[in-house]
Parts: sequence; C-alpha cells; structure tokens
Amino acid sequence: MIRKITYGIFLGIIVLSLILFFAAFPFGKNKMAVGKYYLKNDINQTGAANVVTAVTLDYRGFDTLGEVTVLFAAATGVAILFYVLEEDKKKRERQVYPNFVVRVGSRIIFPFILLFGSYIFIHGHLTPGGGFQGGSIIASGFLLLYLAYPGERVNRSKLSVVEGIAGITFAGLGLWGLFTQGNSFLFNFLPKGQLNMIFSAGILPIIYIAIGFKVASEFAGIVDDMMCEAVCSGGEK
Amino acid sequence: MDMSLGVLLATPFVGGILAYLGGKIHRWVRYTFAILFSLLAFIEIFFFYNTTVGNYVWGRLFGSVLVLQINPISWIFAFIVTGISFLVILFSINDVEGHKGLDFYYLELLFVEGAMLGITLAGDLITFFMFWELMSWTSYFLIIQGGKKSITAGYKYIIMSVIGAYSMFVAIAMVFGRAHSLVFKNVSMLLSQSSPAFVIWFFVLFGIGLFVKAAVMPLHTWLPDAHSEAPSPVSPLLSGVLIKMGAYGLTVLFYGFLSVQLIGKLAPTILPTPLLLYIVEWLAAISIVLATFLAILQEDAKRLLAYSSISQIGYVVLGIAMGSSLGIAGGLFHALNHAIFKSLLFFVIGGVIYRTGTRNMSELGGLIKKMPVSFIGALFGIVALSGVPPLNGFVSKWMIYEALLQKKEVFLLIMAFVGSTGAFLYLYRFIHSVFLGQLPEKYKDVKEVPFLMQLPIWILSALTIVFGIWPGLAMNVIAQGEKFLGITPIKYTLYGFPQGTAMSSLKVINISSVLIIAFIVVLALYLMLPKERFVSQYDTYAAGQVVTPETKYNYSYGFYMFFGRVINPIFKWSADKMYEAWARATKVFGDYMRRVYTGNLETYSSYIVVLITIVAFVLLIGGKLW
Amino acid sequence: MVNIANPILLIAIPLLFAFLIAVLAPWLKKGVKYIPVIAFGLNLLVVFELIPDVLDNGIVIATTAGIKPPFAINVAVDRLSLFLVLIATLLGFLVSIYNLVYIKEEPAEKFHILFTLLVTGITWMIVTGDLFNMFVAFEVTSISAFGLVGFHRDKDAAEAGFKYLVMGSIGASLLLIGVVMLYAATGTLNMADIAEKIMRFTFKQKLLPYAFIFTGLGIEGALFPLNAWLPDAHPAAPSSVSSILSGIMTTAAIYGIIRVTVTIFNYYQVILFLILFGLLTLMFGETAAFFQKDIKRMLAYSTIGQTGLFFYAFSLGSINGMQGAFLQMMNHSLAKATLFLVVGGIIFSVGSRNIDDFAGIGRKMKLSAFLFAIAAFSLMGLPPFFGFWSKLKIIFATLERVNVYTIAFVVIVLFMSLIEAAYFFRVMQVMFFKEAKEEKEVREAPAWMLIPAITLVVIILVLSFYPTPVINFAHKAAADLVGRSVYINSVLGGL
Amino acid sequence: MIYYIGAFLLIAIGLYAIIIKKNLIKILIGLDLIASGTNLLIVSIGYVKGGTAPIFSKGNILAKMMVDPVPQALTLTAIVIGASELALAAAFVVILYRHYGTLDIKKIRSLKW
Amino acid sequence: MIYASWLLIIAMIVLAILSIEFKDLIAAVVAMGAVSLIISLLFLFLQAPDVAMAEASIGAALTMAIYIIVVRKTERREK
Repeated sequence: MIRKITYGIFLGIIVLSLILFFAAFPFGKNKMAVGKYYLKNDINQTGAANVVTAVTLDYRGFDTLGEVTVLFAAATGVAILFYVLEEDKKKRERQVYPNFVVRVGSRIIFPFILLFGSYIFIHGHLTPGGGFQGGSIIASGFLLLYLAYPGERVNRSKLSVVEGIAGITFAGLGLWGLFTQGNSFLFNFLPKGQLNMIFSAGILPIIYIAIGFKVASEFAGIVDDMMCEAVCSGGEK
Repeated sequence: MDMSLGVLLATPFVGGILAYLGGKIHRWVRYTFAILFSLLAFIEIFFFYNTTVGNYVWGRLFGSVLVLQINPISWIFAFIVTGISFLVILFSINDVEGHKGLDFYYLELLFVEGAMLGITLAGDLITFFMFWELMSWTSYFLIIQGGKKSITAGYKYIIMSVIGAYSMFVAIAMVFGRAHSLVFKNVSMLLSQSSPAFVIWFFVLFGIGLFVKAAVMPLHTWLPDAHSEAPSPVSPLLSGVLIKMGAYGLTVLFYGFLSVQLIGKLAPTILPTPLLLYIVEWLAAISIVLATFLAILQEDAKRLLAYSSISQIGYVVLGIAMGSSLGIAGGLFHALNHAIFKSLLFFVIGGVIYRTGTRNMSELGGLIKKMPVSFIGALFGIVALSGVPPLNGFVSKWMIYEALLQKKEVFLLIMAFVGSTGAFLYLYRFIHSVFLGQLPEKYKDVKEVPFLMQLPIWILSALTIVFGIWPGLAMNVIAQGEKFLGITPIKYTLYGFPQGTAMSSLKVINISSVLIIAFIVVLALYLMLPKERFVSQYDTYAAGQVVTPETKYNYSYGFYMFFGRVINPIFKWSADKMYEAWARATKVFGDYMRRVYTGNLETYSSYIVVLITIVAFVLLIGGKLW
Repeated sequence: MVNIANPILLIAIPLLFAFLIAVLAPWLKKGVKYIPVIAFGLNLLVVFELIPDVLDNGIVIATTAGIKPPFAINVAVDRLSLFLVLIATLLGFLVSIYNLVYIKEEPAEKFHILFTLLVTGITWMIVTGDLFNMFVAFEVTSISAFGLVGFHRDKDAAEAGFKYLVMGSIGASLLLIGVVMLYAATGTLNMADIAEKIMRFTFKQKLLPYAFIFTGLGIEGALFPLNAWLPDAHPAAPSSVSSILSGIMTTAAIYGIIRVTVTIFNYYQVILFLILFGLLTLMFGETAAFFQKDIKRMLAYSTIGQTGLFFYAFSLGSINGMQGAFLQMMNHSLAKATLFLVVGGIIFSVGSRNIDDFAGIGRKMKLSAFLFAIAAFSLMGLPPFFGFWSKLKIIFATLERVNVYTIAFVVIVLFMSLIEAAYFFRVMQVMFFKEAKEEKEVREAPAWMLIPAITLVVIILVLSFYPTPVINFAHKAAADLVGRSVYINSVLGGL
Repeated sequence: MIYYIGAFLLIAIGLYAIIIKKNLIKILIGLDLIASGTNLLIVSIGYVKGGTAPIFSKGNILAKMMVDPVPQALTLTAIVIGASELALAAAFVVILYRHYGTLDIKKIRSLKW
Repeated sequence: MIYASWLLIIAMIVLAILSIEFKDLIAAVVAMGAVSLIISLLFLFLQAPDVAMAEASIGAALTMAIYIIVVRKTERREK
C-alpha cells in the first residue's frame, strides 16, 4: 500500500511538472513553424489534398519508411517467437466448428471489408485515411476470417512475399528518385496532377497503396501467428 | 646514433616475435632467435656506454612527444636488464624444456626484457608508463606458468602492480594537465615551479607505483609469492631485474624530476635529509629488518631468497634516498650487485630444483658432492650477499654504511647492520640445508646441471669477483650518472675510494689481498696440520638405534625455530592480511551493490520513474539544481 | 552521374535488402543468409566513399523529398557520426559473415531480416538529423533487438526479451514525449532548427524535455539505473547479436544523448549530473561483472561499465574529454564485439557458458583464446593496445584541472579499471593455465566464425600501433561537436 | 488544457500499472495506455482553436484555418509503432506463459544479479 | 462540444483506471478498447480524422483482438 501511495505521489509530481511545462505552450494556440510551410506549399509541392498524407509520405516520408520497417520488424519478431516446426504444426491441428452464422456472414462481409480497406488507402491522398488505416481494416477482415475458420491458415510465404514486394516498392521508389532526379531520397518525380483527382500527388498514392498492402499483410501475419499459436498448441484447457 | 636507440629497443621485441614464429618450425630455431636477439641487445647496450643521447622522438600523442633517451643512469639499468635476460634465456633452454607452450614463454620473456629496456630508455612519462604497464602484464604471464600455486601468486602480483601503476598514472595525468608535455625535462621544470602541495601529491602517487614494483614494505606482499612460485628461470629475472625498475624509477623521481634542494623546500628540514626522503629511508630500513627476519623463518629456499630480495632492495632504496653523492652511488651500485648475486642464487636454486624437483630446504642436503659447480655459485652468491670482501656486495654495503655515518643517521645504520647480520643467518641456513649435511637417499643419483645452466652461474660468479675487486669499473658509469643528475660525482679509483669520499678511504685490493693471503695461510695450515680421522657418517648410534642412510639425522626443518618464537609476535599484523581484509570488504560491498539488479521488472521500471520524478521535483521546487 | 556518397543509401540499401530477404526466402531457402553480407558490403562501400567527403567538408548532408532541411527530414554525417557509422557498418558486415555459419536454428531467414534491420536501425539513429526520425530509428533498432533477444525462445530468452521490451517501450515513450515537448516549444523537429530556436529558452524550460529524452535514450544506452535489462538481454541473445548490441547499439544510444546534450541543448549546466551517471554506471557495471560466472553475462556487465566510462569521459564537457570518449567508444565497440564473437565460437565448441568450463581452452582453441586475450587487453587498457591510449586520454582529460572532485573521479575510474582487469585476468587464467577436468573433444571454431574476429583484432592491432590518425580525427570530431556551428549552420544553411 | 491533462493522466496511469501491477497483461495495458496518452498529447499539441482538418477538400478551405498537420503525421507513425510493439509484447507474454505457467511477474525472475 | 470533450476525457480516465483494476482480464481488455475508442473520438474533436481512423482500426480493433487472443491463450483471471 505504501508503495502504491508513494508511486502515486511520484507520478503526481511528474504530471504536475508536465502541466507546468505545457502551461507555457497552451492548448489551442498556434505553435506551427514548419507546419505553416507545409500548409502553404503543400499544393504546389506535392499536389495532395490531404496535407497529413503529404506530410506523412512526402515531407516526412523517411519517417514513414521507418514506421513500415518497425511494423515489419515486429511482424518478423512475432513470427520468430511463435515459430513452430512445420511437422509439429500439423500434428497439433484440430478441428473446430464455429457458428454457422459466423461462417456464412464472414464470407459475405469479407469482400466488402477488402473493398473498403482498398478504397481508404487508394484515396489516402484525398480523403482522411490511407495505407495504415486501410491496411489495418483489411487485416481485421482477415481476423474475421480466422474467427470463422480457425483451422484454415493463410499461406505465410506468400504473405511475406507481399510484404517484401510492398517494402521494396517503397524503398525502390525512394531510390529511384534519388538516382534519377533531384539527388534526393523519396523525390516526388511523377507529375503532380490536379488537386483532388485520384491521379494526383505524384508518387504518394503508389506509396500509400504499397503501405496498405504491407500493413495488411503484416497485421494479418501477426494475427495468423497468434491464432495459430492459440489453436495449434491446444491453448485453452 | 639517434636511430639506434629505436633499434636497441626493438631488438627484444623483434626477437620475441621471431622466436615465437620460429618455434613453430623447430625448437632450435626458436632458441637461436631467442639467444641471438637477447645477446644482440646486450651487445648494442655497449655502444651507448657513457653516452648521453637525448630526445629520440618516436611518436607524438595528445600533443606531447614520445621520446627515447639514454644516460649513464639508465645505462646501468639497461645493462642489468639485457645482461640478466640473456643469461635467463640461456638458463631456460634446458630448464623448461619439455613444458607446454614454450613459444609463448620465450615470447613473453623477450617482451618482458623489451618492456624493461623501454622503461630505462623512456624519455617521457607516457613512454615510461606504457612500458611500465607492459612489463607488468607480460611478466604476469611469465609468473603464472609455474604451476598451480603460481596462478594465485600471479593474480596477486598483477592486481598489486595495476594498483601501483594506476597510482603512478594519476601522478602523470596531474602533470599532463599542467604541462601538456611529459618529456622528463619539462616535467622537472614544471615541478620546480609548482606549489609544494602539488609536488608532494606527485611524489606520493608516483612513489607508490614505484614502491609496489620495488617491493618496499608495506607494499611488498606480492613479491614472496610471485618470486617463489614463478618458474625457476623467471625468478632471477624478477628478483634480479624487475624490482630494480622500481629503484630506477625512484632515482629518476628523486633526482631527475625533483632534486634534493627541491624536496628539501617542501617541508622544514630539521633532519639530516629532506623529510620526504627521510620517510622513504625509514620505509627502506624497515624493509631491510623485517624482510630479513621473515627470510630467516622460511622453509622454502626460493621464498627465503625472495624475502632476502625485499631486504636487499631495501638497501638499494635506502642508498638512493639518502640524497648524498656517496649514498646514491652506493644504492645504484648495490642495485647492480644485487642483480648479479641474487640472480646467481636463483640460478643455483633453479638448478637444484631442476635436478631434485623440490625447493623445500628440509628435504635437501649434501648436494655439494653431486653439484659442485652449483655449490661454488651458491658460495659466491652468499658471500657477496652478506657483504664480505672481496666480493661485490661488500663494496656497495660499505658505501651505504659510510653514507649513513656521514649523515649521522645512527638508527638507520643500526637497522642496516641488523639486516646484514640477519643475512648471515638465513644464508648460512640456505647453503647448509641445501648443499652441506646429509645427502638424502633419494638424491643419490643427482648429477650436476647441464652446461648451459652452469654457464650463467660461472659468468655471474666471475662478475661478483670482478666488481668486488674493481669497483671502479662500475663507479665509472655511476659517477657519470651522478654528474648527469646534477649531483657532485663521487671520487673513485679503480680499486676503491680515495680519502675524502667518505669517512675513510677504501682500497678493496688491499683488503682482498689480505684476505686472500689469510685464506692461503689458513689453507696451508689446514693442509699441514695433522687431521682428524675420517669416519663414515653412519658410524654412530642414536638412542640405541643404528643410523642408516635412510635416517635423517641432521635436522634442517625449523632451523631457526628458537629465533622464530622470539620474533613471531611481530608478524601477527601482516600487511598481506590487511590487504586481504580490504579485498574481502570490497567484495562484500560489491556483492551488495550488484543487488540493485533484482531481476524484478517492477523495480526496474520504478527506477525509471524515480529518476524522472527527481527531475520533475527539482523543477517544481524552482529549477535549482543545487 | 549517380553519387554514391549519399548517407541515405546507408539506410535505403539494407532496408531494400531486408525486404528482399522476405521476398526471396521461399525460393532461396538457406541462401538468404548471403543477402545481409551483400547489403553491408555495399554499405561499407558507401561509407568509404563518404570518408573523403566528410574529411574535406566536415559534414555531408542529404535531403529527402527534395526539400530543404528544416522542412523535410535530412540526414547529416559529420565527423562524429562518421566515426560511429563506420564502426556500425563494419560490425554489421563482419557479424553477418559470422552469421553464415553461426545461425543454424530456424527460422534463419527471419533472423537475417531482423539482424539487417537492427544494424540499419543503429545506422539510422546515428545519421539522422531529425529528432522524430531518431525516435523512429530508435524503434526500428529496439524492436528488432527485442525479436533477436527472444530468438532462442527458451526460458531465459523469453524473460530477458520481455523485460527488455517493457523497459525499452517505456524508454521509447519517454523519448517520444520529450521530442513532442520540444515540438510544442519550437514547432519544428529538425535538430539544427531546434538548436537554433531553443537558445532563447531558460534553463528551467529546457530541463524537462531534456530529462525525458535523456531517460528515453539512457534506457537503450545502458546508463545506471536504467540499464537493468542489459545483463539479461545480452546473454540471452545469440552471440552474434550480443556483439552488435554490446558493440554498437548502446554506443549509438549514447551518441544520441551526446547529440541532444551538446548540439541541441548546448547544455553544460547539467554536466556534473551526467558525470554522476557515468560514474555510477561504471561502478555498478564493473562490480557486478566481477561476480559473474556466466561469461556472456560478465561481458554484458562489462559493457555497462565501459559505457559508463565513455559517458563519464563525454560528460567532462571538454574537447579533450570528448576526444577520450570517442576513442573509448571505438575501442569498446571493436573489442567488445570481438569478445562476444570469440566467446560465441567458444560456447559453440564447448557447449557451456560457465567460465569454469573454459579450462584448457587456451591449448585446444589457440586462435580463439589468442583473439580473446588481445581484445580483452585492449578493453582493459593495457599497453600497447588501443584501449591504453583512450584510457590515457580520459584520465588526462579528467586531470586537466586538479581538484578534489577530479581526483575522486580518477580514483573511481581507475579502481573500476582495476576490477575490470581482475575479472578479465581471472578468465584468462582459467582459459590458459587451468587444466581441463575431463578430456573433452573441443575443436576450434569454424573458419567463417573466426575471420570476423580476426579482422577486428587486426584493426585493433593496427590502431594500437598507429593511433595517431584516429586520435587526431577524434580530436577534430570533438572540436566540431563542441563548436556546434559546423553542424547547425551547414544543416540550416542549405546545401 | 483538459486534453493535455487527460493525456498526462493516461501516461501516469500507464506507468502506475507497469510499476504496481503484477499481471503481465496488465503491464501490456499499461504500455498501451502510455502510448495512447502520448498520442493524445501529440495531437492536442497540434490543435489550433477553431481550426479545421488539414485537408483541401472540394470546399474552399483556407490554409490559415487548418490545424497543424505535423503532429497528426507523427501520431500516425506513433500509433503503428505502438501497435507493433504491443504485438511483440503479447507474443512474449504467450511464450512466458508457456515456460512459467503463470502471468505473475514476481515469479518470473530467474535472471538477476 | 466543450462539455462533450470534458465528459469523454473523464470517462476515458475512469475507464483507464478500471482497465488496470479489473480482475477479469477480458473485462480489463474491453475497457482498454473503450479507452482507445474514446481517444479516437477525441481525435475527431481535435480535427484529426486520419489519426482517428488509424486509432479506431489499429488501436481499438487489432490491438484488442491481439489482447483477447493472448488472454484466451493464457489465463483469464488475475490472481
């Protein structure tokens, strides 16, 4: 109990000091410095209607490359941790019979989820949303499928090929920009097009589509690993 | 001429590497390289006889130049280093034959030689310190090749060496922080301008490092273990040469960096010598007496010699710390002499161990008939060590006594005398238990050591006579060295010292002649006078039993037990025990310290939170950090 | 003409290859293990191309998205970064060669992916010129490290990995909060820009964001008391990974702290506290290492100690101190990486991590034992090895001013060096001079596992006997760092 | 300001959970809370009073009226990173449970000192 | 609007506290999911639709799924 109170006080002190710090930079005040530049130059520099997308993929595209890498690393890490030898896997598999409604319903819904997810990441540069959101929506579609058919598995090697190709697309586009034009990584070398059109903003949509595939396949992979672990080794006793 | 200092220094290192690689081809390639290069180094030394070469720049580091130099003082020590190393390598060839890892052994041997040579040739403190450390760890690897016990001994040695070296390191860094140059000349210039406190700090810190290596009490505790447990050929190197590096360092410290006048200024001079030097003298005197007592009580021949080394190095330090021309000359000369006779004794005992496999004196005896050459070597060694004319130990000890008399430091003189007297006791014990008396049955078939092992004994025995009768040979260099240090050099002749150098004049040739004549007379009388009848050793009875060759009747265990009973109480408090207690305490403390790594995730995360809380708290109370 | 000397390639190339591993794994199977070697080989080429540029200009800057630095993320390699990038790439290359033989356990291709990402993340952290980007790189590094620590999936690995993950995640969050605070305060994320804008802030205002960033990076950088994950995680990981973690990852995090402290905050007021951190880290690391029976755990604690040492040297705040810190960083990276690689080979052959089981190794695995000895000597700072010069520099830098504090510092540092010498000599005694209890068939490690260690030892030896260029380089790097203007002006002043 | 305070409290609760709670899942929740709190903090820093979302949709929206897009981009990154960290942590929890048969962190301390 | 955000934030804090205090881990996880959802709503209030979408789909949906899988795999009650 003393521990709890002590740490409660400690954390209180931390919160107080944070408040004290942020009192100098109050909520709702305009603190932009680079932000202003982005808002001003977004249209002629990137041509993306969604400034957040422009920032994510263009100005701070390098961050996003890292973010994708983090996700990739995490998916690989999970795969390592849940790695089971192929022969062991087959032995332990068992039949589960989920609800009929779930099975049929998921079959009907799954294509729509896919469509919705794809819509979101294809329009990432125009409307809210993008590769991450769309990708994770598609991954949740896979999750649904797993709930309906616990015995089935995705072909993991194909999934990893998809993530790899998506990643290569991203890094490759960056390098293309570096080697052919501008001598700058992730240089937006395609025509900017017209604002608010689907074919606009140069390479941004391509990257976002790649990210969408990547995120979808990685999250699906993580879920797959988790689910398989739960089922294969006879989790719930 | 400049370049050859680099060549000289490189010789042992190159030799070591070549010996190591050559050993992969054939063992004789290894031996050839080892002998050749150590001999080469010894020969190269003579090119620098009585010369002063300064400032051979061999590198630059942190804005300071790295310099090699040679002067008569360092020449003496370089001479000892290369000479004894050469003999050690000769001796090693038969002695350690058949052991494992010999390539490595010779590599280390030559590296130790090179490191010690580097110390003597160093012209700036970085070079000095670098070779000092190099010497420590290379010799460590030599020591621990002597079997199981030697590992603990070596561990103790390396820990104490590192402590000493680090203490020295602090002193060097202190100087560097002020002078930004560590060439000896600049160091002495800086010290002459610095505040007394700074100089005292420098003196003490640098001195501790040297004292550890020179095994001045109470920093000697590594020596008895290390010297006795090391392989037989390494012991002469350690006792004869390695601890001399401490003496060399002290000479440089006292008279190279500082000077008698400067040390005198540091504290009020009511004493015959400046206070700091006086303290050093006392430490040396205590070493002399206590180590002698300890040597008397030893059962292990090499341990006896090791303690004797502590006591003899005490004389060296005592002489050097005296500050007078005669004293310094005596100290330096004694360093040379000690290198000669102590190596000689260690070679002898090494040969005995080689043949008999034991160094426990109570198990040995009567080897005089089986190993006459070794006996003669031992005889020369002990005579020289106990300071009896006409051998070399006499001259140097005489000089030290005279210097003490000159300064009227009576207590120290008495202590020095006690040490000398004690030396008779343990040396007699040594030669008696090993060579005289009854030959144990199991050593009936013992032979004399092989020629290559005899050779060092012959050479060193000859040297004891040479330096005993013609001390002027050594004085030649020593006087030059004193001149180099800015001290009025002593007057000397080839055979001794003229009137005015000391309280009395010395002419060794006279004493020697008298002694030799006396010896001849006694010998003649002995031969002419009627002799007793020879009886077999075993023609006697003991408590009604017939004595057979198996029975041991001359007891040499606990030879000086009566004496031990008297002085044992003094040794209840030993420095060794103190260090061990200290080490234990550190260990216990460390054991508590590491318990912060509890293995408990909550604790770990609470560390993080506490850390941030502290900062936050500081901020809340007004952002003042102190 | 394509310009190879672009620091972005250091990140883009291995990332590309890491993704390529994922693509090619179904077809190449075991063959993917050569891909990291190729990737880091190319990286090494890029670094070598960079060296003359950096030496000439002091700094090389690359932009992304074709937009000038404060507005887009930029990558900057100045002398200090080059120093570390070189080591990171070199270690990455050598250790990936080591991995060719060492990694037998499945899933090998995943291991190679994570390994590539780990080294990339470290490089990224070092070269980036943007704070948030540094956070991302930090995450790339730590997430791949989490996965690699858990690679064996046994009890220890799971426990160590989880603890590391929790602490690392807290650290990452704290770092992020700190970065965000700076964003709130300055409206920008570019390091040089922040440095420019933060000058008008008071000490008090700077303290909290600094504390957060420091703590976040300090967790990865193994500063006491934030380093409790390290002695668990390093031994649990495969040896090749341990050598990267110990060799360069903690160093990279410390680099982050240095960058933040000096370049961004220009924060000399806190230096005394940083000294405290350095010394405490040193003390706790070395004392704990003394008691270890498990060799890898001992080395891990020794890493803590060494980190403390060079962090201490850095926090002296003077150019000389930083020079010493950089030298020590280099020494530690090379030597500790070698030690872990060699120890990995020994464990590979002996099958035990207990020091007592290493008896007789000195005769049976001569080369390994020799490499171990050289690296350990360098780490302990025995002459004439490279560590000696760095230790010399650190002590000299401390005693530039002689007072009670500095003397106390020196005493602590040297006492800890003594303890370090004590335990390393103990290991060497067992290895060289103790006879094995039972005669076991112990063979030398495979050649491909020895070659990286040999290369590193050769580098150490070359540096030992010819340290002047590196020393001068470190001096210039320290001067540039302290001067700050080189970095800030060249980033903000366009290309 | 309430957004800030909410974010800080989330962070504090998360830290509290990590320090005090012994269940591994609770620790995961704590990590998640810290991450969420940070995200909230970042986005609320970028908010400008009366601003609109930074999207140039068909209507005529002025750049001056928009909120800061940078924190949103950062948050996007941070969310994904947080999620991937969490997935890895979850995997570790499962492995730990397999080895130790418990979720109590107090019992999982075979590595220490 | 301002009151809605107040209410939401208070609810969020309460749910956060509940999520770490619930003994039933599934309930705790669900509370955590609710916190995520509220945060995503708050993002909408803060004019950040992109982030809101991401938080809803990743933070609330996928993370929740992972939690629930883990709880099912291990044990449901905190002792």
